[in-house]
Amino acid sequence: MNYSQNELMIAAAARELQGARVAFVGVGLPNIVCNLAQRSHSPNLELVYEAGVFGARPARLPLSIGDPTIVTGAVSAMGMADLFQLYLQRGLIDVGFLGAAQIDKFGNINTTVIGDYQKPKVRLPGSGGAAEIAVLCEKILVITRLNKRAFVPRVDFITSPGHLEGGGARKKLNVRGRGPEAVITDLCILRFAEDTREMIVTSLHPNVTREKVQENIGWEVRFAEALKITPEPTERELELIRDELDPHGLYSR
Amino acid sequence: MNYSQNELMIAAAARELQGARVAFVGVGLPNIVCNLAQRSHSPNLELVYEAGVFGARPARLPLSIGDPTIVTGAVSAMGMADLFQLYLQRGLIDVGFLGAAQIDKFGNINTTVIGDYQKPKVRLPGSGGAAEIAVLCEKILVITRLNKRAFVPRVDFITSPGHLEGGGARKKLNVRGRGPEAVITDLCILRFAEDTREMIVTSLHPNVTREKVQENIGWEVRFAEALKITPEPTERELELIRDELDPHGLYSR
Amino acid sequence: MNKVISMQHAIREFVHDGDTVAIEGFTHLICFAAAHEIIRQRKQDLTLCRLTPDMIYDQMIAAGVCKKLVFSYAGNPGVGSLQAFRRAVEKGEPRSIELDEFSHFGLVARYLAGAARLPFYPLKSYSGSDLPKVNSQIREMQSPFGDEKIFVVPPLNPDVAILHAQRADENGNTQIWGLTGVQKEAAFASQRVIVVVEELVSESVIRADPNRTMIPGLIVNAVVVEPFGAHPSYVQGMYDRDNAFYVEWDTISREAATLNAWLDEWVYGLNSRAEYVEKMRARLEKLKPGDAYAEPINYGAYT
Amino acid sequence: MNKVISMQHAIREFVHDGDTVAIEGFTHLICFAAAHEIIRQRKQDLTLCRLTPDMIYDQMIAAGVCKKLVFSYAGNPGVGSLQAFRRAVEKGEPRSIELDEFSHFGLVARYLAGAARLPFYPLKSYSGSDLPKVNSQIREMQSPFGDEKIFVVPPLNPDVAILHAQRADENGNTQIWGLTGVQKEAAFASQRVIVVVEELVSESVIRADPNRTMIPGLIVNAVVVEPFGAHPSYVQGMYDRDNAFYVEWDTISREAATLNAWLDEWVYGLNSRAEYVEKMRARLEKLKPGDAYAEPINYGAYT
Repeated sequence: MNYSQNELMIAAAARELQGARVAFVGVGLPNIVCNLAQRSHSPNLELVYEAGVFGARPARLPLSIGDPTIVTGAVSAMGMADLFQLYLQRGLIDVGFLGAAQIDKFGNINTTVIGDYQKPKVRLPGSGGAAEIAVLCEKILVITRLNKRAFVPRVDFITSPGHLEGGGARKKLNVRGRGPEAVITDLCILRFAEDTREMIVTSLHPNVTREKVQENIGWEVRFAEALKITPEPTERELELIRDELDPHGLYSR
Repeated sequence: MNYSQNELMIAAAARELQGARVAFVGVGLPNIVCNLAQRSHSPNLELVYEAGVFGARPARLPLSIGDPTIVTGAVSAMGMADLFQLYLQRGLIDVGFLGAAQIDKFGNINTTVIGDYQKPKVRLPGSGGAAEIAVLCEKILVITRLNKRAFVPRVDFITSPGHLEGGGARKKLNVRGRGPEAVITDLCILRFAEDTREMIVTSLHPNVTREKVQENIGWEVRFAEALKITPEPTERELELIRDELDPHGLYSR
Repeated sequence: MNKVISMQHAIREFVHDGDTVAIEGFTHLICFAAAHEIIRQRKQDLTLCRLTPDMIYDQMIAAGVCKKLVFSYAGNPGVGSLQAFRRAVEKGEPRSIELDEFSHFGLVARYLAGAARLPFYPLKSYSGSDLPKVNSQIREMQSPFGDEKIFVVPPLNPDVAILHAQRADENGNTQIWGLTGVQKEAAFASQRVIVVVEELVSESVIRADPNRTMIPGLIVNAVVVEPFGAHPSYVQGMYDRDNAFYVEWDTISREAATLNAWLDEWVYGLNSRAEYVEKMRARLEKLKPGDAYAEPINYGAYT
Repeated sequence: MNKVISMQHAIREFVHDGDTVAIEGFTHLICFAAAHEIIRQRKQDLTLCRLTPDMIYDQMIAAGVCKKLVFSYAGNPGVGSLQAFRRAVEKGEPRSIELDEFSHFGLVARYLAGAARLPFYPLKSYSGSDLPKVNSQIREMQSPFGDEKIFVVPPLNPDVAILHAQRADENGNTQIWGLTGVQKEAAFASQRVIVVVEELVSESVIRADPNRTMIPGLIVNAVVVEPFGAHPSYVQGMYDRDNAFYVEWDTISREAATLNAWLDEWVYGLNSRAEYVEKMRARLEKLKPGDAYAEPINYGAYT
């Protein structure tokens, strides 16, 4: 079956949610990923939206993270003070799913500025809930397309901390969250080395070479010894993406 | 018309609420007083109950401060966190109406213990919301029967601060509330001297002598120069007390 | 996941000797059914938390299950004193109990901190009061912004909260209306949660009104269905407060002997809440209110 | 007290040049009707507060009414960047604006402190983030209990909050369902409150469901009735988000010239929201959702 690199990325990212109980759903790609997981292998996955919803069962792909379809039929709709304090800070969220404008080799994420904060070259949207999601969810998954502008040796601004300078740096923060566990891109999947906490490529998507991956990363990246090939999306996953979740192909073409 | 001393006390206390916009209603006598005010001269008086109600319109005299009749037909029912933070601490309450087991010459109130805190002679119920009502309502009214056990030179324990040691002592607390303004009893009404903040008798109930008042107060009390006679309860007030608010005479006989 | 079990089972499994237990509900939704089962199972050395110990903890103190009380108002609301509480504090009968005393706002703030996993919570109370002098957990601090001083209290995180409500689904998604007190905060603050409901409903009833959900099944360990489980307190829209009983309690509890006789008849002498309801039937029937329905609202179908 | 007045009147009387203004609503209930009237009245030097400046503040920034922005996420949700915001920050066009930047939780906490009149609010965020380095209002402090460190933010107390809702009575008692965002906190935090509703209802509708009331008339200065006043955002149960418009905005706002032309046609060129609704009629009709009613609940009559 034919599929796009984006469709593969989305399906691979959704599979990372297997076994998770409660996911904090970010804007954009994470939104389609979490909804795909709930509609395929993880029907009991509870979706939390920072807009103030727990246990959403969206009847359509939510057009934004505050779409009315996430409210109708949800278990609970509440103010944002309760969502952030009683769910996120209380420690009820297993997985936070984030996007990234810039990410560095230790998984630190920048969604604030390119260039200097006071005189930015590009002003990005900012944190939203990402700064707190990054430290309060038990683990973090990141989904973003692989390219040299995004994958930089060091981010211009740490909006959401990953493993900071690597090694034991994050442990010293003394926060609940263990930080980023995987980065799912359109070319490969990267995870973090146990000791250095540096990103390493652990799985190449079908027909993607090491060279192609290296070309799109801003530092000399390491590859896992047991490098895998990412499984292709199933027919069911593609059907769900194409027929239900993204019929106009906004995210997946 | 005949009336009891308690009926007079209740009617006199209710009149103190004229002009008030929002009253915080305490348990017991304050409850009947505030409901009488709303049903007679102050139909727009908004009643706040610490149980979590704003704008109550009780269909019967609430049997407790958490009676279901204060919820049905109210403007807003909420959790106690909102009540204490967004209404009381926010500074929306004009008048707090408190009872007292012990009260001293500066209006400090004790509802905690008679005797030593660690080895009390009598263990009283404690603060409830009184400690915060005492500092967060713009002013405080107190209703309690006059007797020597209650009106003591110095309370055994300050649950709810009045004017502390008198003079400018309370100002130093730097709180919103100006403290007790009047104490309505079954024999007289007492207010606080501008300078010393000591309680003085400003109004005697009909047929009550100065001697009778002094007999029931535990210190040598002062009487205002322009000592008044408390107006009698009106027929309408007595009807409301007897027919609607306290048909069994629990509070008013 | 179906979490519906009997009260006997829920108390046996989730309430242990020495636990810190919060049976909350401010006047409204006080779960006497759970208290009676705890007494029947003769639990030991419990630290009991409630804003208002009320008649429910008076009974538990009299039965000797309480070691320590965390509270803010220990009266019989609208009636007078709690006699068993006073005997325990003034005379150490049937055993002495420790007191951990706050004001309502202070204890609400402790639950807020506990629920949000904050190390403290700030509030404007206690100025000029003697309470901070007798409780070192009420502290004053300076604001990190400006020179304002403010009081703070530490979090309260019970081992188990037992919360009564109008309705829940079998997963424990729970809806409450009327006075919601600190039900939500106590639930989120606690390690384990038992929800006791008047009515078990299907998940679709809950999902039809998500703004009404106060406790998600996510944090609930057990759901117990116990109609009239809050008597003699009340459940908004379902039954009234049995005020006469609160008045009678003043007489029953004046002496340890009459109180114990009452416990023998109404707690130890029965096996379950169902038996209590059966025995109390005629009285309970009289507590049903008239109807006062909320206007239905539309969430809209977005497909 | 009848507080119902026109939007023109409300903005003239309660929004002043130099004010700190919060038009809140998270995705849901964003009051474009008020923003357009503020633009039409050419208010000056406003400090605008919102978690998500969204298209509404993008329009106000383009119109030059904004001096400073207090915010936490300045994107076009689900679409991309806010172009007018970027031009102001990157190039100072049409004027430079100051930024006061937080995360969502941080700004929610500021509203919480503001609403409760607390001098600060503690939260567990910002560890490892660079945000505290560029904003001195995000501070770290030590807990007065134990050695835990925690971040704190100061209160936010706007001069005026403008909050959209499904319904209110003429006194301003306001009910909201669906995403309630920070509507309640922003209202209580502010000195003045304008409530804008889809529907004016009688007081008895409000009193029939007191748990649904989020903003009491007690703190409301004006009630404005403005159906479709939140378009192109949405109102739960009443109309859907006009997502196509959010996508179109990306094109409209790419250049100052096209954006200004849009403002000329849809804001300056109209006298009121009613004219906007009339002009947009065909498009608005398509946004009506299907029905999904909540189950009615009984509060009980206690007489």
